This record gives sequence, C-alpha cells and structure tokens, in this order.
Amino acid sequence: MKKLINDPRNVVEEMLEGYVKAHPNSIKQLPGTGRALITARETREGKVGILIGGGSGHEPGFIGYVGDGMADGVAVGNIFASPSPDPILEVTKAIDKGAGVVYLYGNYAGDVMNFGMAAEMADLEEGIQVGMALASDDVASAPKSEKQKRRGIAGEFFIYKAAGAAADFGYDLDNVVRVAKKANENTRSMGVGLSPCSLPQTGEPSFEIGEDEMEIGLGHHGEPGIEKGPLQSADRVADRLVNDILADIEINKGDKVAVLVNGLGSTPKMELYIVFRRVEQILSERGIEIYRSYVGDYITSLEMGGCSVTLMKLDDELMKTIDHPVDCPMFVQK
Amino acid sequence: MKKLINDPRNVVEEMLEGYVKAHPNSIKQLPGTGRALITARETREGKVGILIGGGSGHEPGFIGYVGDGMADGVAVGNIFASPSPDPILEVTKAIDKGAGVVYLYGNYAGDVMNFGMAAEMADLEEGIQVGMALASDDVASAPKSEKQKRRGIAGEFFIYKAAGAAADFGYDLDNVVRVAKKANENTRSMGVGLSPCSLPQTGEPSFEIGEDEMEIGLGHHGEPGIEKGPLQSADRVADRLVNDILADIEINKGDKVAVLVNGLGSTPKMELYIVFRRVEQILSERGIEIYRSYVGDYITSLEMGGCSVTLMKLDDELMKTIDHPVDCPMFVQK
Amino acid sequence: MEFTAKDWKDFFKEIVSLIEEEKDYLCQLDRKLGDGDHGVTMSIGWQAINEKIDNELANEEDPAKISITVGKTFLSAVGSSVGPLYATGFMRGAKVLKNKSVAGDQDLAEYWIAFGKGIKERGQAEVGDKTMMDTLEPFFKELERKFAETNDFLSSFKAAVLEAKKGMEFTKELMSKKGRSSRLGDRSIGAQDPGATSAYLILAAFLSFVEKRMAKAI
Amino acid sequence: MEFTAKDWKDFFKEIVSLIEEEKDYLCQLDRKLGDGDHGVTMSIGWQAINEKIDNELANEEDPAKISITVGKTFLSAVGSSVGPLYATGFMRGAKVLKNKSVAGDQDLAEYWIAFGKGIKERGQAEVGDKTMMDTLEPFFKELERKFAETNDFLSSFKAAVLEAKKGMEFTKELMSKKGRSSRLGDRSIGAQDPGATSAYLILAAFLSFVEKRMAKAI
Ligand SMILES: Nc1ncnc2c1ncn2[C@@H]1O[C@H](COP(=O)(O)OP(=O)(O)O)[C@@H](O)[C@H]1O
Ligand SMILES: Nc1ncnc2c1ncn2[C@@H]1O[C@H](COP(=O)(O)OP(=O)(O)O)[C@@H](O)[C@H]1O
Ligand SMILES: [Mg+2]
Ligand SMILES: [Mg+2]
Ligand SMILES: [Mg+2]
Ligand SMILES: [Mg+2]
Repeated sequence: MKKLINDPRNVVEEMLEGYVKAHPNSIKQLPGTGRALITARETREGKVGILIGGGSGHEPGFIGYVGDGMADGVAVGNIFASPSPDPILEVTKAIDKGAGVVYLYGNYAGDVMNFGMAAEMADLEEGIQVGMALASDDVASAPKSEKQKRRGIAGEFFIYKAAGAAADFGYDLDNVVRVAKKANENTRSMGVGLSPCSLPQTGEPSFEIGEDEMEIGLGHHGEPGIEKGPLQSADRVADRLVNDILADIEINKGDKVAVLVNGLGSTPKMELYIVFRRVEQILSERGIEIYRSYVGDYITSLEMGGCSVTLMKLDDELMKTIDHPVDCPMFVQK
Repeated sequence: MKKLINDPRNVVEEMLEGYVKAHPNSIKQLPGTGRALITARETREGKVGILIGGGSGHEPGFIGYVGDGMADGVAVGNIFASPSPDPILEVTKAIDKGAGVVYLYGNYAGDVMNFGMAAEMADLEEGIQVGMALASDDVASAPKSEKQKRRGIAGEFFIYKAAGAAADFGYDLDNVVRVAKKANENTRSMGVGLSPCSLPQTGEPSFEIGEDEMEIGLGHHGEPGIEKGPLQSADRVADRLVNDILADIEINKGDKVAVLVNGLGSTPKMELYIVFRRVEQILSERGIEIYRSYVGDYITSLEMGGCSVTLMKLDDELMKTIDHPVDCPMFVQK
Repeated sequence: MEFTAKDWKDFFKEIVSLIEEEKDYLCQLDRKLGDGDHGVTMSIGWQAINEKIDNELANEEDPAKISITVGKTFLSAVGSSVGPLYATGFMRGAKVLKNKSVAGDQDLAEYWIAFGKGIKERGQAEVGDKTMMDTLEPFFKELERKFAETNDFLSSFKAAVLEAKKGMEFTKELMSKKGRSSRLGDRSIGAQDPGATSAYLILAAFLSFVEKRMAKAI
Repeated sequence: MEFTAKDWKDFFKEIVSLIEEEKDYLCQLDRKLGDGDHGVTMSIGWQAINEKIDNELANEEDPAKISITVGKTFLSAVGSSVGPLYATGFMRGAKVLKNKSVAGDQDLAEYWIAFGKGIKERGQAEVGDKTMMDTLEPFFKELERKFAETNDFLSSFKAAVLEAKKGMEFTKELMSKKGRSSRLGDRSIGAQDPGATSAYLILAAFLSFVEKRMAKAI
C-alpha cells in the first residue's frame, strides 16, 4: 500500500515532531525518549494525572486526546506496539501533582506488561501512587464469561472521556479509577473490517480478505474476528453489531446510552453516518435513549477499512463525565 | 471498491438522516427536498446568513460546517454534483434574518450555475439580498493569469471560517463578502493524489494511477492534475506543494499564515503530520510564521488517498476570524 | 410532420432507456476529464423524469407543460453542471410549444434551436471550450441555416445532427488546448467530452425517433 | 566449554543478522494471528542492540553487563509484548553471570534456565496458551533435567532445543483452543505462533553458535 512517508523506520518520530509543531500551545515532548508527551498547559496541583498510551497507528488515538478535560500525558509506542516502561515513567513523573496518576490503556498482553512494569517503578523508585483501568470493550474478542480477556477497541475513547472528566472534577485517585472502571464495565463495542492496513515497514496487508468479503469482530490491529463472510449492507452489519452488543449487556427501555460509530481509517464519514442511522433506528425501536453521539474516526488502525459500534450505558455520574467539555488538538467538545 | 452502504441510490438521503439524528441539537433538515439543512439554533436576527454547499462525498465538507461561528445552512447535492437551486433557495429563505445571505461555494461550473440561479430567484421572488464568494484556491488547476478559472479545494475551509466569523462579528453583507473574498484572495492550495475513490453507483476508480505513482495537482473529485509520476517521499511531496504555492503568492519573511494539511479520505493522520512536519520546516526556514495549524480530514473526496496543503496569508482581520470559536458537529474550535 | 404530447412523452421515454444503456460509457468519459459522474447524473435526472411521465404527466396533453416539467424535474433531481444546462434547454424549447397541442416542422425546428441557444446562454461556453457547446452550437447553427433554406425539418435536422457529431468528435482533439484539460498535456489525447457526448445522444435519439415515426406513418 | 564477553557479543551479533533474515517470516506468522508486527518489532529491538554492541559495549568485558544492556536496550526500543518478555529473560540470565568474566557449562545451563523461567514469570503464560512459553517451558525443563543428569551443557542444550522445536511446532495445533485464537475456528489450522518461533530461533542460534565454536576449537 502507498504511504506518504519518508524512511519507514522514522514514521513515529516524524509524526510526533509534526504533531508538536502543529499544536505547540497544547502539547509538548519531554526530553528523553521523545515518546513521552504531556499537555503544554501544566496539570493543576492536586489533580489526579491521567496517563494514556499504546501503540502508534491509531491516531487520533492516543496522542490526540491529551488536553483539557481528557489526558495529561501520553506514552507512545511503535506502530501497533505498546510503549516501553521508559516513556510511561517519564510522563508519570511529569504529570504527578501529588494526587497520583491513573494509567488508561487497552487490554493487550504488551500493554499490560509494560504499563505494569512502569507502575511498579513509579511506586518503588519515585513513590508515585499509580492507579490503572483497562479497556476491554470488544465483545467479539472473548466470550462474556472471559471479559477480562477481551481486547480494548474504540470504547477506550469513552473511558478516557469519563476518567478525564472525573479527574477534572477533583475526584481522588481511587474515585477516578472507580469511574474509569465503571465506564469500561458499561461499555461494549464490536467492529467490522472491510479492508486491511499495512505497516510502513512491511507494506503487507494486515489481514487477508476477499474482494466481496467482510470480517465481523475484527480487532483494531487486524486480529482475526468471529467470522468472515460476504459483504452485507450497512443496515445488516449495524444489526449484527448492535444485536451482539445488546446480547452482552443489559440495556433496557428508558436507559440512556452514549453511541460511538468509529471509522477504522479509510471508511468515509458518509458510510459511518449511514451505519449510525441504522444504529439509531434499532435503539429507538427498543426505547433506548441516545444521550450523545460521536461519529467519526476516533481510534483508527492506519488506513484500515471498516468501523465499529460502541455503546456506553450511562448513569448520572457517567452522563456528567460525557458532558464535560474537552479541548484537545484532535478532539474538542464544548 | 467496498462500501458500507445500502442501496447506492440512497446514500445521500441516508447519510443526512443519520447526520441529523446524531446531532439533533445542532442541525435540522428543512421540509421539502431534504437537501436543505440549517442550524438547529436559530440564526440571530440581523446577522448575515452564511450559506454553504456543494456536492456530497466531501464530508465533513460541507454539512459538517453548519454551526456557531461558521455556516447557518447548507445545500446538499448528489455525490460530486452541485445542489440544484431548490435546496439553496430553501436554505436562503430560512436563514435570512433581514441582513441578507452570503453564498460560499467552490468554483465549479455546476455550482456557479446552480447557486447563480438560486441567487437570482432569491432576489426576484423573495426579495432577499444575496452576496457570493467563490473558493478558487487550487494553484494546480489553472495558471496564475487565469485565477478566476481555478478550482476550489480545501482552502474553502478557510473561507468558511473567515466569513462565518465576520458574520458573527456583526459585519454587514458587503463586509462579509469582502472578508470572504479577501480570504480567497489570500489562500492557495495544492494537492497530491495517491489512490482513487469510487462513486457508490459505479464502483469504478475515479482515476487511473499506477502501483507506485502519485498525481500532483489532482482535483478534489479526481480531476487530472499537473503531472503523474513515481511516488516520492513525504518531504519531497511537501517541498513541491509548498514551493508551487509560494511561487504563486507573495508571502514574505515575518508574514503570518494559517496552514491546513488536509487528508483526502484514506490517508492516515500519521502521514498528514509527517507532511506537516516538512511544511513547517520550509516555512520556518523562510521566516514565515505559522499562526495556526489545522491537520486532518477537512474536505475529503470519499476514500481518496492523498492530501493537500493550504496556506492562507493573514492580516489582522483574518487573524481575528481564524481565532473565532466554532461549534459545529464535525468541527469545534475553542 | 406533426408532433403531439404523446410523441414528446414517447421520445423522452426513449431517452430514459438510452441513458441507462449509455450510463457507464458516459461515466467512463467523465473519469478521464472530470469527476466520473456524468452517466450517474444523467441517469438520476432521467429516472426522475421517467417517474414524472408515468405519474404527474400521465394525462398531460400540453407539450409545453411536458417540456417544462422535464426541464424542472431534471434540474431538481441533479443540480450538477448539466442540470441547469439541459433544464434551460428544455424550458426554452417549451416556450416555442406554448399553446400548441401539435408541433409542426417550423415548431420543431424552433424548439431545437431554442434548446441549443438556451444552453449556450446559460453556460456561456464557446465552441472550443470542450463542453457540450461543441456539439450544440454547430448543431443549432446548421439547423437554423438549412431550415431557413429548405423549410424541411427532417432533412435539416439530419444535417444538423451530422454537424453535432463532428463537433462531439472534435472535442477529442481539443483536449490539450483549453480550461480544465489544459493541464493534462499529452495524457489528454483521445478523450471525448462527456457532456458533448450526452448532448449528441439526445439529438441523435430525436432523429431516429422521428425517422421511426415517419416509417410507421408510411 | 568457556564462554567469554566476546562470545556473548558475537552470539548477539548473530541474532541481529538472523532476525533481519527472518523478519518477513515472523511478520507473516503474526499477520495470521495477531497484528503482523512481530518481525518488525524484533528487528527494531535487535538493531538497537547491534548499535549498543558496536558502541557502548565495544570495550565491555563483563558478560553480565552485556546481557543486562541487551535486555534493557531491547525493552526500550520496542515495548510491545516481547519487549518485557525477552528483556526479563536476558536480565535474569545476566544475574547468573554476575562477577564472572567467563561462563562454564554450569553457568550456561543456569543462564538459559533463568532466561526461560524469567519469561514465564513475566508473562504468566501456561503451556498451551499458544505463546513463546510453548517453546520455552519444554526447553528449560529439559535443560534442567538433562543437565542435572549429565552435567554436560552441549548435549543437554541440544536435547532442550529439540523440545523447544516440538513445542513451537505444537502451537500450530493449539490454534483453535485458547485465548485470542479461540474465535478463529477452522481458519486457524496450520498457523504457528510468532513469539514461539522467534524464541526457538534464538535458542537454535545459540546451539549452532556453540557448535561452531567447538568445531573451531578442535
Ligand atoms: N459552462 C458550460 N457550458 C456548457 N457545458 C458545460 C459547461 N460546464 C460544463 N459543461 C458540460 O458538463 C459536462 C459535465 O457534466 P457532469 O459530469 O454531469 O457535471 P459535473 O461537471 O458537475 O460533474 C461537461 O462534459 C461539459 O460538457
Ligand atoms: N503473556 C505472554 N507470555 C508469553 N508470551 C507472550 C505473552 N503475550 C504475548 N506473547 C508472545 O508475544 C508474541 C507477539 O509478539 P509481538 O507481535 O512482537 O507483540 P504484540 O502482540 O504486542 O504485537 C506472541 O506470538 C506470543 O508468543
Ligand atoms: Mg503489536
Ligand atoms: Mg460532478
Ligand atoms: Mg462530472
Ligand atoms: Mg504482533
């Protein structure tokens, strides 16, 4: 696949360089690895620091969500690879304002180990209290009985939103973690893949798929899904995704949800809104109220084709966090 | 190419249906053609109405830019086709608050005729004063001596931004038009295409391009550019685009510009920031100051691959318009 | 030659089918020079017209009303470049038919001349700009000249369609000379303008429709 | 068998080349099951190690220091899943080498047992989970058993590498049974775990390195 890049080995470094030059009032790189970035607008004393991170290639995830109302800093890995403990620790030290730091990341073996190691080091070497909450929203990635094994996909966005707001409200570490975990508990996603992406270094498609096929339940890095089959209409795809989600979590008539229809990279907004249209129909048929909708590219997989649907069931507290304004370079909410 | 759609003949209607359901507090469809949409937050009495529009398939252009600080309404055409005068007139009537309406659109034969007819009808049949300003920012589409023939591409975003702000400042019709025309006068873009898109109805690639080729100066609907050649590095492409732009408009040391690196659809943000990195280098080498940067998918061409670079030379008035906050479903600026 | 409301409707119906057949070809031409949608646009417009003919116009006896509706329907359905152009053509033609339930030779000649001139006025394109005017201007000029000379519609129209065809084909050569295509350079050779093509298709269809009707009448 | 600082560096250099050769193959395996980056990740990590060996470690005489640096460098460069895993392996191995400028049979056996156990502790994976543990656990168990029995490093390591190979190959069968792959169903058959493969490559490379050295020594 064609890429508008220079040396494939430098894509992450060059992206970050461009990113901080484009938004100098919002974000800055810490000296050191260059993979540790924090808000340019100093975190408030006494506020719990929100640290996010993961592999590159998911932009606007994750660098795009550092800013007022969301994260204070981000640790950036290679493409589709967890950051090492070094930048995680660098960010931790920079954003700890005496109230501790909460790590938010997706439930992948690599992230679990690297963030885990960093958390130990922060505690032992720096005396910084660290809390953690993982995104495990992908219902296609493991059965309900093994939710702790599920992958984190686009639902991570809602967890950032909730935890970022909670920290901004002045919640302490335990309560920020509680809200983040509740957000994850209440969030379910499922995706569909239409076309692969390719890593700049290999140029090879991340998965194989036929001319007229789609893959239901595909992961955010091209991990295999539940089934591969003929491409269906947007309505049938939306039916499938929403029905699988609703079979996994109890959302009743009168309940309120936040909806995210997330593009994986190359799927036009036109198609995302066509999918949203059907999602809305299903929910309103069931008497489920959409409290707020997000439609667009929130967590991508390079130029992968397809989308995911995410529902977060809301209680009063989560509603408050969803309404909280945000000002990040790649996401602004008034 | 694979599409996540239902009947290809209904894509525009279904997209719009999804769009208004997703953002009911921001936008609504007028009764009638369904192709006329206005802000859900009633335009202020006495404010000049801003009407934008064009073909579909450019999302977030153009429906995404209706909201506080930008446009009051939008007329939506078929994919890559100007709207007919009907929805333009419907919007005009709905957003005229006694101060007239300004039409902003790209310089394409179809748009010129349809908006022109609508303007005549608004004047003759409705007694509404209409002003117009066209985007003609694509330096690759005609020589400098024939600027009036140039296509409007991503620079249109800056024209919306400027005119939307001017109307919000309370400028009268003539002054909103003046600011919009100045914005266009000061704006230059040039793009590169890497891969085609396809119309839902034909499924055929919009242009032919080899495995390792790129097309410099490609239009936003797949119109041919200046030259087709081997795919080059992001840095060389950025050099070419910026140099052609700077050869076309005098921007001197110490001047301030707004920069837009716009993705055409399927090009990852990672690549856009790598391109931005080089654009920033060139400008700072020349002592040109970047006042504000926009990097992302602002006006797309379905799932086309590639990007464009836009520079708008700023004076004090344009700086003020660029800083003005915006709250639209697909674009928020604090 | 007598042309009734039913003839007009039958003729427009023929264009509906013709456009469906040529849709892909017109898109293909437009992909080379423009945005690839000309066939889709024509199809959307003529399908909308088809719908009108089958319903609203089913019992319509007034040819002027029919031609106006065709124009307006096309415009509403497509917008685009060709919406205002063809709409203006059919609406200017309708003026000629006003208050006439049957059109004779003179009316038909005037109809098509008004059609071509209306489009020219709307689009302001010149011969050589590589648009449908390259088909239409030679066409209406020849029709005007020949009909003034002979007063025979069919032979004049036939001669005019020949000029239209030449004009359409000439747009291939025009490629590297003007406007949008001027930057195409060498790559432009051989591509024919889509609008010039659809305009020719419509005119040629009228000719064959009239010829078939004459054949039947004999 | 005596293994010096230079031997360690030469061995690590061999892995650098080996990984470059096998990079595409490892990516290909990972595309089937994961995100397709395993070869890229290994390459980034070992290239960083190469750089260290050529510069910072050029004059380093302490094998423990070398192995620690290899682990830390790998981790910093790649993060990922395998960063913490291999890093822990090399760092636990380094503990065995502490204060020893030359490693004998006993040290080498302990090094590789610590390597495998360290990774197990870090990753908490069980045999059958379809990870590099399927290579490493049979490997270090056999090494431990055989070396206790024979006290001969080379033959024990050789036997252990055989077990490693079987374990790696067994990951093909495991496909449809557990974890991430459990949802793959039929499509999973035949795909081998990338981490199990890279782990085997490293162990096999050590074996052939030692064998070559022995051959030269004779
Ligand atoms: N000003 C004009 N006058 C006459 N014909 C025009 C003019 N502008 C465009 N055309 C015709 O329109 C055709 C393109 O039509 P179409 O593809 O349907 O619209 P669009 O260009 O909006 O996509 C061109 O091939 C050309 O013949
Ligand atoms: N907990 C674990 N214990 C042992 N090995 C693991 C564990 N998690 C993952 N692995 C190994 O890591 C390999 C994948 O490595 P790699 O592709 O480099 O990282 P990532 O999965 O982060 O993309 C898997 O094939 C598996 O062998
Ligand atoms: Mg990975
Ligand atoms: Mg068009
Ligand atoms: Mg066209
Ligand atoms: Mg991997």
